Amino acid sequence: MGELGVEHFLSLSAALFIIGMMGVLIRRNILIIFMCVELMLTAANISLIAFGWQMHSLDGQVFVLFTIAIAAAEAAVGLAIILALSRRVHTVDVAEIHELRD
Amino acid sequence: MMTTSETTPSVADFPADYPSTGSLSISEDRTLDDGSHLITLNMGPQHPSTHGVLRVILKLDGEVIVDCDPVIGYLHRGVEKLGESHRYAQVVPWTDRTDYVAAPLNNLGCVMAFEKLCDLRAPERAEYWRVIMAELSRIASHLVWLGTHALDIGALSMSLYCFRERELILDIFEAFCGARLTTNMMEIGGFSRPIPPALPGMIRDFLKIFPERMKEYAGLLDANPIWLARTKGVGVITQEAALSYSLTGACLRGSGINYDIRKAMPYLVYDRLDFEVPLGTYGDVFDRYLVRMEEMRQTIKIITQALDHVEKMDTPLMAYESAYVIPPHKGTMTTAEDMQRHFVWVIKGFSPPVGEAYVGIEHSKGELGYYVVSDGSSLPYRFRVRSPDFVNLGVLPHLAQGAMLADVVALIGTIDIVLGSVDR
Amino acid sequence: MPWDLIIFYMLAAVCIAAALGVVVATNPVHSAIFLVLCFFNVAGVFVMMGAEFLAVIQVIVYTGAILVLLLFVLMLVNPDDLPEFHQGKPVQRVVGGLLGLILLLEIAIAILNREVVGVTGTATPEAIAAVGGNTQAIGRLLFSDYLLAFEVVSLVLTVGVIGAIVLALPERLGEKVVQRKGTISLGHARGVDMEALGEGTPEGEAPILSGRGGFAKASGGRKLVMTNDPDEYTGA
Amino acid sequence: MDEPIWLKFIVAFVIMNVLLVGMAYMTYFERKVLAAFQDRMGPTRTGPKGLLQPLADGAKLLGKEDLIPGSADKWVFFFAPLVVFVTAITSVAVIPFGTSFDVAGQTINMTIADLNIGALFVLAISSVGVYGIILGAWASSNRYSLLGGLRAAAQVVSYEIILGLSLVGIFILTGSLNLGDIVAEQSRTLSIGPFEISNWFILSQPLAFVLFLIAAVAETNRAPFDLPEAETELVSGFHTEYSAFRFSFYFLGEYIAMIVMSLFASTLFLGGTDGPGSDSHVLLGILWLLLKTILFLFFYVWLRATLPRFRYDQLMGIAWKVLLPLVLLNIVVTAAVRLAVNS
Repeated sequence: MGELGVEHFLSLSAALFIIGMMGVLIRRNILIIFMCVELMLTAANISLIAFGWQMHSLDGQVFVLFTIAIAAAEAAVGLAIILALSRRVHTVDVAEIHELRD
Repeated sequence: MMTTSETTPSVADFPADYPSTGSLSISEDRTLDDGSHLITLNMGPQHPSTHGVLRVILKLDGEVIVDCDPVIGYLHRGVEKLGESHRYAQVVPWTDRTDYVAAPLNNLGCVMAFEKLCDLRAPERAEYWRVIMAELSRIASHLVWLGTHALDIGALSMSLYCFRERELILDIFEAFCGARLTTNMMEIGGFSRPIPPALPGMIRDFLKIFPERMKEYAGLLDANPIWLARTKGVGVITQEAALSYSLTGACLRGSGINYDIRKAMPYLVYDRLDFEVPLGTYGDVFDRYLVRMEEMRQTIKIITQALDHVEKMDTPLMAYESAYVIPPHKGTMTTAEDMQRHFVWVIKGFSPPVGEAYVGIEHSKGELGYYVVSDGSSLPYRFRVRSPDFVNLGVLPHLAQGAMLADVVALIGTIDIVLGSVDR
Repeated sequence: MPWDLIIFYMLAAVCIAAALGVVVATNPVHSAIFLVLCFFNVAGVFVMMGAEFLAVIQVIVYTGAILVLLLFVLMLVNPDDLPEFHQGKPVQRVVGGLLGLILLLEIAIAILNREVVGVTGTATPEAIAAVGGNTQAIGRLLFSDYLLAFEVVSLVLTVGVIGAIVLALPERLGEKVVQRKGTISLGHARGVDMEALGEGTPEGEAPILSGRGGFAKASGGRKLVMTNDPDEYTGA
Repeated sequence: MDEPIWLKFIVAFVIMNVLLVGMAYMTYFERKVLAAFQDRMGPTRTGPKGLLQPLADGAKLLGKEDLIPGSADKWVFFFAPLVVFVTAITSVAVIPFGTSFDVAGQTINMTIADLNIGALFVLAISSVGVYGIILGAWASSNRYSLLGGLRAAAQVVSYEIILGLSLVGIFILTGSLNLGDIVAEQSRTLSIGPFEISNWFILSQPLAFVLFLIAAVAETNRAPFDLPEAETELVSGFHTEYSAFRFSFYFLGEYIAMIVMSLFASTLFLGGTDGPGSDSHVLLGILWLLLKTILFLFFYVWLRATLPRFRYDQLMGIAWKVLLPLVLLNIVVTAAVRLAVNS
């Protein structure tokens, strides 16, 4: 570990991804789940750039650009759904939303 | 939304949680049927643009107002009750304190009510001077309205320009009666003091300056897209609504209803003066703005005519022949009889005949009515003030529903309230 | 220890701490603040990998737009609808933690034992500097090899925006008010008459910077009706 | 980038302090200009011609009681003003105050951080500044503040788009996001027939310039786009509950953001340090930049003195229905012209 290598970035990416995943599993507030999903996406982005950085390739960065764009669209739609949910069923607790299905 | 029905709906017709005015409290937030969460916003009584101490409780859905409830009474000083415990001549100064931005107009209404009670009329020359002072006061009042209304909507400089011109009018008042704000200018029976020789010149100067300045205001606001966007189509009062809320003044005429007391029931010498009444077409904030601006121009016309006329006159200013009028001050220094008469009038006041009188005048804000009942004593039995902005303020909830938060300040401004007059 | 390693550890430490904060914070707004902090440091990490353009995009899009929107929604949503600290049921918590640990182990093994099988690309730092920098290099790649993907992504964004608008649009309809003119006057038999008057159409939304209404018109392009007679009807 | 790091710190330190003093006197400038607009005197009592007024204001602000509402979120409440201040002052790092010059054997680069993505950096930082407003508004637990925060969030996100896209035309013409390159591009003189005109982007991108100005005013929350703090509606909006030291950070942040936005606009559209004699004298270049900046600052004050405030829905309507199509049109036209000229 004497030199800054791709392992460092991958480890960081893994840590962020797992924290995000645990957040999704543990929390019930839909907004926090949303944030954790964003965290996981970012973790994936770090990996993509890290590999590209190691292999002297820019493809990883282009992928990340697309990911960010898709994440923006996802955020817009997701947040709109949350807003609509809050208006219609008065909760953003996923467990309760689940119960409202039937 | 106003519904016109044959019978007045009773309280029982509405469900308990029906959003009606007068029922809002700041402690409860409410959720609408469609799930929108309402925020309660308590606006005032300490708020920069509620024109004093008006308090408005708003229920907001985001920025849109669902419900609005004006709460008044923070400036209530019991002017009507005070009027019933003072002798007639002493009541007039209290009226200064109701609509304090247009004190001479208040004085005028009160004095005219008392004169009607005593069946007495001021001399013609005094009536001309009353018209001049009342119309100057109307401009002063409209300038405060314009300045604060524009300031509320965000045009910062407007207020300073307006107060600059208002200073000129206040200087005229000061030269005329010695006071600037609470003038106590009108007296029962005319004017007991002579007109200062410099006064006509001061008024002429003002008449020369003001139309130019009016052009500046209009140039700053009329052609301003943001001003148009903020005022056009906002706060529309339909004619039905204007009538059913008994609006008067520019709020009524802005909706296109032709009712100006100076024309409809001419008092003083208004029937001898040539002026026009502006009427709006759409009844929105911008129409009321245009109406008031045009009123100021017409007022200039009125003052010019009245001044031209009165400067040639050399008749008395006071109806001294009446017993209800304060005796001349001049004789008190030389003869005992005059001094006694004066003394008795001042100490005991006068007792008008038993009866009642109502006089409504066209105040800058609408119909200002004074209703006096005399039981033959030297104190009014009943003294009632129909203040125009109190009545006009009633339309605020109607206007505010469905408007946006930023519109509320525009609406409060367009109704043109002075809390001293609303609360009395 | 070299400088870049120290900086990386600093960034990574803050990043992970902030990420933990996102998950643990009781208040969603605090979570969002932690997420902003985390993304900022991720941007720093991007810079360390030579992805300056993406670092800035990360800040502009994620922190500047997505999280602002998130906070916006957080403030719009009724606070009562937000459960205060609904940790999952104990089973959920244990399973979540366990799965996370297993995944961490797997990934750790993968990272430590991995071999490079790909072919080294051509985008060496020298090559990137030759075309003018990271931004230019990405731009060239984006508009040559990835042009189709780029177009598809723009389409997705457009659809996303429209979808969001449709979802969040409240159903409100403006009411049209028909305007009339009339008079009340003591000189008139009924006092009020509004029948004989023409109907005006109300002005809708006032024009801003548009042709209608326009600039610099006297009286805002509107005319007042001037009347001299109290009994005069002021219609058409 | 060859200069030692301590020299960088000195340059940064000097520029930052100049900026802070400039901010203080920006308030004085605003009050005086506003007073002139409004037919009054402005500050006159503190020092000659009121010149010490900013210092007095500062001393007063620091001496006030620092109130924190009981129901406020203390940490966020504490943290939010700093965000506004720090982000405002950070963006100045990429503004080129001239090219490098040599003093005592050291080459001093007049840009603190000569980033390749300088223009985007300014945008990114200014988009982060809104957190200070939103979080401060939320932490105050005051409804006026909350509404101000909501308005700020929607406004900044919308106008950020206009701000960014209005610069794309410049990027197309320059081929670089580096502010130094953009200034260099504008320093060229074009000869059209017998005339020699400078290549300032205000001439080739007039529409973008207008759009940028509008968006910049909205981005800095100044009149007529000062909805988040609309004092006549929201009673100062997001900083209703702030006082004393914390309030002064918001205040500093707002004015520094204005100055930075003006510097940014001068750099992008008015040639930055370019001007007669700026090639040979670095200081003359800085002077030109300052003059242009003051021009923009005057524009800010002018707007404030003249225009009423927009309503929230109108603000949004303008951004999405008027400005966005225009800014896209500008990009398309610029790209087409560039293509036509190149081929």
